[in-house]
Amino acid sequence: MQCDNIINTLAPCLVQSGWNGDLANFASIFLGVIILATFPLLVTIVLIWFERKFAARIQDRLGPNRVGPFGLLQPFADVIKLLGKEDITPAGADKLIYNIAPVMMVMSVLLIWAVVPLSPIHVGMDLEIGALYIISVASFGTLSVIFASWSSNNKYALLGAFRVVAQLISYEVPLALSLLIPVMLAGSMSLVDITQAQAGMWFIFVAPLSAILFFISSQAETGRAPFDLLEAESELVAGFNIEYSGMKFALFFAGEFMHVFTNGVLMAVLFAGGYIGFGGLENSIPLLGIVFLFLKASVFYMLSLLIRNAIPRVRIDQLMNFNWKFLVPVSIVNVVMMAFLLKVVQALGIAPTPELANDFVANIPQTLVLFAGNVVLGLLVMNTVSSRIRKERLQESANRAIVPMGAGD
Amino acid sequence: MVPLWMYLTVAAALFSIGMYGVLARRNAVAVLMGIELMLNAVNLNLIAFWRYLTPFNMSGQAFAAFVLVVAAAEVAVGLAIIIAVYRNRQSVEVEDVDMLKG
Amino acid sequence: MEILNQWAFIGMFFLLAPILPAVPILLAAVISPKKPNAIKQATYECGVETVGDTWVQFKVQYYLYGLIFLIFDVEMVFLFPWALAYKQLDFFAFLAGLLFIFLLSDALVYAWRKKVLEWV
Amino acid sequence: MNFGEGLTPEAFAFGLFTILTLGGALGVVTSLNLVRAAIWLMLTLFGIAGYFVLLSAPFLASVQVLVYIGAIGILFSFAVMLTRGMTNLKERFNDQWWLAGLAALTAFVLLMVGVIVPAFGNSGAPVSDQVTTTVDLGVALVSGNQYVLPFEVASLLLTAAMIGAIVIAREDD
Repeated sequence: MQCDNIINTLAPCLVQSGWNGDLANFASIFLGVIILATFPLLVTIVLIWFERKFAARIQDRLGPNRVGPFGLLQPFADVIKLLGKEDITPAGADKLIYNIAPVMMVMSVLLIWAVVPLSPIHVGMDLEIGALYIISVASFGTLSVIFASWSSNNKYALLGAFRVVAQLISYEVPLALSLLIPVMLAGSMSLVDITQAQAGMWFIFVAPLSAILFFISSQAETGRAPFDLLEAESELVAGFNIEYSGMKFALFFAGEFMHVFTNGVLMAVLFAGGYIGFGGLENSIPLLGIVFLFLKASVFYMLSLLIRNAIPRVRIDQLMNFNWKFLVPVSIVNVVMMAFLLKVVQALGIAPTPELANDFVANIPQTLVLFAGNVVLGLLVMNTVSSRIRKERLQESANRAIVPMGAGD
Repeated sequence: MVPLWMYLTVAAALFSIGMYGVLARRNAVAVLMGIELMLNAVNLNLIAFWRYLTPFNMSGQAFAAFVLVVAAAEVAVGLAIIIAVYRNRQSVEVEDVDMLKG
Repeated sequence: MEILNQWAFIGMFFLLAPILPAVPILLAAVISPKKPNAIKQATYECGVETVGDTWVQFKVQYYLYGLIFLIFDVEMVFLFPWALAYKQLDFFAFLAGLLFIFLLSDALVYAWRKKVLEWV
Repeated sequence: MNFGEGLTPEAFAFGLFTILTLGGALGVVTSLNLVRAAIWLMLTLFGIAGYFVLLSAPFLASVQVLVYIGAIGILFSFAVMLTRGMTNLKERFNDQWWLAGLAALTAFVLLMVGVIVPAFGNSGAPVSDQVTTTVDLGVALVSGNQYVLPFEVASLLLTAAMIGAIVIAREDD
């Protein structure tokens, strides 16, 4: 049975067993939403354990190993502990908004899962505007930061929130700009179409620069190291969530963990072929599609864990400079270059014809041209940056030579 | 489907509320918010008419997009003016801003 | 209506997505002990009494970042349809898009030159 | 889907969005706390995005959320927090508030009588269920005989707005 979403599979079955058509439709939508929304939350519980273990091994520790086999039950123990924590609302807080903010944070990530194609037949909803939907719902996350800080009536919270919001909105620009490329290549904003368009060739080979840009800026969107100005413990006390405790604080963290993995999934869907495996296996056994998607997502997820644990936090001025003076200009040039090369490829007649779009060999010429363009641009950018840095270093050492001993630095 | 006049009524109500906000509020930021409401009422009208009368023509959506641009530009400059005025006058009340009177 | 059925799912998602994370909060509200006192609820300020209003005035820098972001965000409104239809368009579309992006990068260059992007 | 007498999901959604939109709008114009007003504004704009979905314009709905809630709402919050004393205004309205109310009411009545009441009886089914898509919008934006000029002018307007706003808002020189 060829179905394009969860609803279409369930509703007919219910009608057959004697349900009213509308009710069956409603029930299947309801069930679909519940399953799809609970799923990432459950995955998060495992991820928390995994991440702690991962970080511990990098730092030469054991990590959680007491509760259950390999400490697997640790997250559950944590949840039980958190449930027993007293819930403190600071005096002068705006109670309603104070309580809405953590919920909104989790919600902003959950909503993304509504459009992610898990396998050829398991899609929450194949929205026509999927790609735009993703960056739209991300703005709820930014909003929740403002809500949390403002409602908790605290100077540090507000100060931290201003920085975080500045960071989040800044990195949304290269994020959206690099999202343009898969849309352009697939000719569609639907995530299902974008996945299908990669049946011949993954976009990460066609547009490696956009993939890198997307990965970096989505890493910054989660607010994880090296971009964890959100919770720069040593500088801002704790940032926007300083007044939160117990379960509400945990929700902010759960939202963050979930966001990192969701970003891995998005990377897989947008650039690494999503549920597409090898030999069309995912079409005969749809559940394998989910496995493929999650394997690919885990690769990106582990990459971001590695980055988190290996790279120290940047300063806020470095953070902003890196975005506005590096990522944004590069992604603008990248969009222009990709658009130009696509037209060149079309003019040369080496673009795969629509019938052959899913064929690996037919995609090779186009991929070679675009990949070469990406490499050239990447080298150019790296060259410019390194020569600039060299100049700055020379200047610095020249300045240092003049300053008498002891007065420098 | 919900008939067209219901959308128009909502848009008219929204426009009037926004207009009241623009005329009656003291604070300049609140006035700007009123203007946003009015612009959105216009957008709602544009899209409603587009859907019901000319759905195969692009003009409705395109114009709504351009209204969006104008709204964004207006907010950017409007808020910048408010911040500048606040810096000079320590006030954002519309009635206090009468520097041009000399 | 195909499109409405699609969005019924999204609408339901919007209604239910807040409920799921709200469950642990409500559960915690029921289970957790409640012994509030003035010191516990005081605003966190390193043990010192809070001085003045919380809504202190902040730097205009933040607003400027927001401003540049707004402009680029609105730009997306046009670039997404452009990218969407790009493959079916002719070379003129590339030129139009190029001019569009060029005009906007002007603004970025201006901000750069004027040291707006400098964090102070 | 149909759950009862005339209450289609669409009508239900319409009602919900109406409450969001008009309730939010009333909140915007009456709030003494401008941060609250900004939040009301975002609710209103979210309601409008919902209408756009009902009117088969999902692209604009998405853009509405992206631009208004994601950017304009945040810019408003910034501006409110950048200027002191906006979180508890002393007075809601100026002295001519009743005049303003009269004007707004007149506008509403005029609109109703002049434009909307004549269309009351009209059950008003849309001309066609076939609607233009976002791809069409993309094509129209860069077609020489359609919107290519407004497309570029929009870019120019945004650039001008940004440069102007930077000049105005900067602290010195």
